[in-house]
Amino acid sequence: MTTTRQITYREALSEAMAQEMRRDPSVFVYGIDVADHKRIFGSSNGLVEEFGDQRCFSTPLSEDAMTGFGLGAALTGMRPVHVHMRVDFMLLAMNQIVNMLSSHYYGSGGTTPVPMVIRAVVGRGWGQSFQHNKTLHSWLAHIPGLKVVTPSTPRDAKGMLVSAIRDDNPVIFIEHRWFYDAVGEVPEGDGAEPLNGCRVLRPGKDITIVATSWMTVEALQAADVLARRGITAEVIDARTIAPFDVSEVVTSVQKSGHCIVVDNDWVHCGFGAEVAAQVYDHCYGSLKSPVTRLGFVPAPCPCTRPLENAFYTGATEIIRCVEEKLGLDQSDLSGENFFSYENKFKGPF
Amino acid sequence: MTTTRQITYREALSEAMAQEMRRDPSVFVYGIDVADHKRIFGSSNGLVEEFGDQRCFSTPLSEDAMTGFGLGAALTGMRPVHVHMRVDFMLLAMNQIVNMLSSHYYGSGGTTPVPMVIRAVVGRGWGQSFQHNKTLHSWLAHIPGLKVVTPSTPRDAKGMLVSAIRDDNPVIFIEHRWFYDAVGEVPEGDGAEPLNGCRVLRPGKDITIVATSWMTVEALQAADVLARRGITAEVIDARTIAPFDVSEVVTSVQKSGHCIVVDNDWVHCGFGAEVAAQVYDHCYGSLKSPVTRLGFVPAPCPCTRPLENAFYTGATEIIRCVEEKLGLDQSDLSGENFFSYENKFKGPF
Amino acid sequence: MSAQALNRDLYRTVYLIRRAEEAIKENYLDDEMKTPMHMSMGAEAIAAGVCQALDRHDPVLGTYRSHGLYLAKTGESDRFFAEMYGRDTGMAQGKAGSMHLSAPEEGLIGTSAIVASNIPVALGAAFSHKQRNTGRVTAVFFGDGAIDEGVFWESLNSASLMKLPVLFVCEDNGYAVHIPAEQRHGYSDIAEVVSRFDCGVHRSESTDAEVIYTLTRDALADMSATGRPQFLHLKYYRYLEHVGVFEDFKAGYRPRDAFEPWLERDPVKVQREKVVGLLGEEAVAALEAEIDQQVAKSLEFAKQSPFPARSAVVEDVLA
Amino acid sequence: MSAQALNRDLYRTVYLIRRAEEAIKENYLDDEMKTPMHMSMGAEAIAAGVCQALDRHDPVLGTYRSHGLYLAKTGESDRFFAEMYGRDTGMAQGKAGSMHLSAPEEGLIGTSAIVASNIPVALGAAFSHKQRNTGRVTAVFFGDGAIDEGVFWESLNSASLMKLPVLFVCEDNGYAVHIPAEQRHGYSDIAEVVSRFDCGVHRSESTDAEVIYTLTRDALADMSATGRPQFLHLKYYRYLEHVGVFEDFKAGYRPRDAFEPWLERDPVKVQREKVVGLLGEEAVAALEAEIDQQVAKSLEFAKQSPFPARSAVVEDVLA
Ligand SMILES: Cc1ncc(C[n+]2csc(CCOP(=O)(O)OP(=O)(O)O)c2C)c(N)n1
Ligand SMILES: Cc1ncc(C[n+]2csc(CCOP(=O)(O)OP(=O)(O)O)c2C)c(N)n1
Ligand SMILES: [Mg+2]
Ligand SMILES: [Mg+2]
Repeated sequence: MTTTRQITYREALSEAMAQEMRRDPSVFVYGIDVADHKRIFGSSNGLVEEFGDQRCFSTPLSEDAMTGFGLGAALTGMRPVHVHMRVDFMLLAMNQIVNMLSSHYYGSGGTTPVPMVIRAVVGRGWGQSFQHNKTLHSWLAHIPGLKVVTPSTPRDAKGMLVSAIRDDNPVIFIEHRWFYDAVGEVPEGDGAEPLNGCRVLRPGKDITIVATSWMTVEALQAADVLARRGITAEVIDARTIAPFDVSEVVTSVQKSGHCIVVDNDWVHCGFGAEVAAQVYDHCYGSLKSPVTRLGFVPAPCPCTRPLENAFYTGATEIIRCVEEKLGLDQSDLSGENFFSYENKFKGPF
Repeated sequence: MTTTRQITYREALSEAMAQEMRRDPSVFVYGIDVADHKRIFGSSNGLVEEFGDQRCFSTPLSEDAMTGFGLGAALTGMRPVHVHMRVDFMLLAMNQIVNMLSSHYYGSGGTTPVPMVIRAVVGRGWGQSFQHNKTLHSWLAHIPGLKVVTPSTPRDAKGMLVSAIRDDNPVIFIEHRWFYDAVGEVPEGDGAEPLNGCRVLRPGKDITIVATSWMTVEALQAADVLARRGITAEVIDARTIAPFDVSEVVTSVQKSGHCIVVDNDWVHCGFGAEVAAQVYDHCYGSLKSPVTRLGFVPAPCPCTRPLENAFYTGATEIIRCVEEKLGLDQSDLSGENFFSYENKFKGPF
Repeated sequence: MSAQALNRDLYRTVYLIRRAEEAIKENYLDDEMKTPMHMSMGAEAIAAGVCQALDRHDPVLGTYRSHGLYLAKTGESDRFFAEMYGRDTGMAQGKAGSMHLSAPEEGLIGTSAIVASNIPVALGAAFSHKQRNTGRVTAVFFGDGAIDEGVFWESLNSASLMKLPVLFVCEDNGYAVHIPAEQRHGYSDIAEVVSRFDCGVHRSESTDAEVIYTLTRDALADMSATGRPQFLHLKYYRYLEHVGVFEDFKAGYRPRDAFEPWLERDPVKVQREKVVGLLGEEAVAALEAEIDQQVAKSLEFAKQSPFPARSAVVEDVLA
Repeated sequence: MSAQALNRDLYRTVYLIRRAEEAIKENYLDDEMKTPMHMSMGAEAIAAGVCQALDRHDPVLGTYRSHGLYLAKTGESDRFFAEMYGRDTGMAQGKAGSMHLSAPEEGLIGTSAIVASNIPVALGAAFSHKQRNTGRVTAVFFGDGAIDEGVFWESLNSASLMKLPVLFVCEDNGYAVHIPAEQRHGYSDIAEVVSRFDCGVHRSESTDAEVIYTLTRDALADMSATGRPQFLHLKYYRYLEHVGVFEDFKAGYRPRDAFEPWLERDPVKVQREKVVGLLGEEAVAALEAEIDQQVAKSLEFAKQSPFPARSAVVEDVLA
């Protein structure tokens, strides 16, 4: 029997890396600021101490070269984990990721796989603004040859990172900064979680809410509020953006007849469109309303709080959407204490 | 009355740039190999001769810096046109395009627009393979603050390039290499075409085919074949991927009840999903079959011809799809002479 | 310009920068400036000296650490503080915040939170001015971390090749976040490397704004004589943590010892002593009082200003 | 190794490369090799000399212009030609074509059609071997165009910083497609610039494979003595057009005159003369006959081989 305990998402990440580094000497972790005293918001704590500065190290500010570096290491027997403090910085590495990593295995006639993980953190809040808030999971999912995951619980953070490190393909591992303090049950042992399929976070029968990344938290909060009115929403964490398996969503929508996709990203040409298209394809006859897509408003992310709040979607918008779909009056949400930046981080950045 | 004449897509591109450079001294054209004797497959012919090497010049192989260079010029009164011989090389410029160009206007509080055009050519055929065939229009369309167009006729090549140059926003202008020899009617004068809306290339009532870029040619060929069986397909060129206006598609699907989206790109998380989701939303009651998405097979593009042929979708697949949707027997296509690389380019690359 | 006037101007600038950042420190814990603060305390002489040497409307570009640059370039603080407070009266309606200050009408084209990303932008601005023979020089400010990035080298190469009137201003505090230059640089002396390009090189470790001013004038003279871009390698000490308003010696990545000699020659102190010598204590105190008041008023202005309307979130996405 | 054996090996390699590319020229117009051909005629001494100096299994990486590198590294031509013909028996089942040759079991990790993109990949391979103390050196071949790209500089910096056993091999033909170095480089001498990094620098304009071999040995000795990466700056003349199998002097961007002196010291001719001196005409003719036959057989093998099954298009996307 596996014992579990409550740990944070942050701890789950370090634990996954430490566990795999212990198991396999070819695993190493690197990136800008990875080995400084802050350790990427604490998510690589303990690694330098245990494994030394050859297996966990900070690099020059050279995202492009350092991604190619990982590829070269991966092609010669190592299992690199490259870390970006913000998804936005990964834009400097797009040539390596898309032109090189994604196609190397194919282009080598299946001789040389690329066992590399790229962890990238999504920023949000405290005026991070438009150069520190991108998510880009739909971009990378669009490219064959890459796996893309967006774990939303400590359990998945650990288990999917373990599996990502063991996987022989390039895996883009996208973490939302706000999850880092989240606490949850995580198995003590191996804990590997498959890199495919969604996860039903909360069962329900009246409506299906498919969410990615931080939007799972918003969806769960919305579901809580709705539950008090007797509405049960099934909340599904999409979790694996590529390769994406829609079957759990389909099962749920066939039961509920309603579907909302809440993506932690912009809507146009995003992952939400993919989910919507697939749900429509599979549930055509059983849908009682069109699939609704929610996400960021179509703008760069602004700095100032009132606009930042307007930019992001959340529990309130989800509740309103459900009410509309089910033909319910708008409930009074003034007493609700939804998630906000201040709930998570106290004081200045 | 505007006179038109038949010119090639290639000529239309040079003509648009020359016309705007004559009209406005702030326009200039630059990029790797832009001013060598091949002039980007002839698409910038005549510019050096007429405007000199300060307004049409080749640059060092520095896509990232040269994109920032364009931004700086655009912010200080110029209207740069930056050219990439392949869309794939633009991956090196993603940081500038996405972190800088797309949000500068917004981030400056609406004070400083970014009138810049980025032309990028899609490669295909003769074993170009996986580093020379990407299209990425869905990627860029996903980012607020960018306009993305994929003209498919000489008329649109000229007219949309004219408008792109005049536009105060960053416009990503994606050209398929195979169009360059295509001949069509182009107005002699100004010829500006709006950077929004689709274009109905062929009217029809039995099925709606929405196509992007080269797929418009395949769709038109499919429509020809289908017409001989009495099936009229409405072929719509999506043309403006962002901001995308679905209304013409909706009108058509409401009439036909069937919709195929043929995207010149991979399917997962692509523009096809966006079109499908929007069509479903707007035509829910009137659809007689699910929206079908066609595109590249989910793999990097292989070199060898038989696999390259398998990789791309085309008229045959479209016809089969229509037949299936309309419940028709498969027609004999053995006598058809569909488009192939050899029809376009004779001899080696 | 007389030594008096020059040094008075320089003091006005370094003092304004210092005072404004002190005001940020004093008010930041109220949690009303909801934007990440990258403070420039210790670097005042650079922004002041370089901007003084430039023509007022010469284009400049900077990073997320550009409070000093904004204030040196504009001299104003109303729109500055309003932006920090996220108000509609900020220079970008609060959309930009501390990391994206701009003042295009004064030449501050933009500042970016992506390391090195404005370096090539400077080339384009320089090209544009060169084409139109405006005689303007474009200056771009960046840290020692930025020279790790490939785009710095692409830009250095292209500016040298194209003989663009670009002034590269490397504000070298020896660290990128917490990683020292020795752990990031595969050479011992960046100025040595850069000097092998077709680019002038000038260096200083001075905290004296006048020294920086003179060095910049020399560089600009070199530029107009040779047509070559110029590279200023300027060392300084970052007083506070990478981001935030506190000291961070406890973190252990850099010793407080190293700070002391820099603090002795604090740029504001150095410049103050000089202007007191030139103009007398009284005149200096009056200037300081004037600036104190400007900052106090701006803070008040900012706090009283309204937030932008919610609808502004989707405005100005496209022009 | 005796001078005889060494020079015989070198001649085998340069002759094989030349013969294979001549076979491509002879057959390309049949339109059966449906892949863009970037020919290396004129550069044979570089691939031959450098690979000879490396250990057989040392990792190497190259560009779209890597026929020579593949043949120097593997000595085989069956899978080579089969790949050119897009056949299932090609080293990548025809998925790669001319621009993406690889032979991981022989150390040729990969070749890329994106300029400069394999340079950082070499660093990772070098790191990986350094960690495991294999003593292997990783060599990466690239053109003079690649040094325009930022990633070259990032890689040079990091390799110098991390003291990685990387051999940077710059095959400088003075052009990137049709644009000469003078129109792309903001410095007069790349070796001068690189020498300011913590990296050894060696240069040559020789077409003598033995000279390149010796230079490479020197560089490797320097590397093992100092732990520093090494940069070889090697000039050569590209005989044919950028892509394709023809000469292109008519295009006018480079004069035929410049070609003549290079042709006089053609690498195959130079090496042939030397081995004839060492081994006699007869032995050389026998070696040539052997290679001619190898190439003829490989061509036949390729043409006879089946294409991959259509289903292969979606195979090996994920491991
Ligand atoms: C491309 C990129 N990579 C990483 C970061 C994260 N980051 C922000 S500031 C910084 C350090 C920059 O150091 P330097 O250029 O020396 O400027 P300083 O902060 O010392 O003024 C880093 C790594 C970033 N903003 N952009
Ligand atoms: C990043 C990138 N930009 C542009 C190109 C188009 N391109 C292909 S080869 C080449 C020239 C490269 O010159 P060089 O490195 O000197 O190699 P050579 O062809 O001379 O061997 C260019 C610009 C490319 N393949 N990749
Ligand atoms: Mg620094
Ligand atoms: Mg070259």
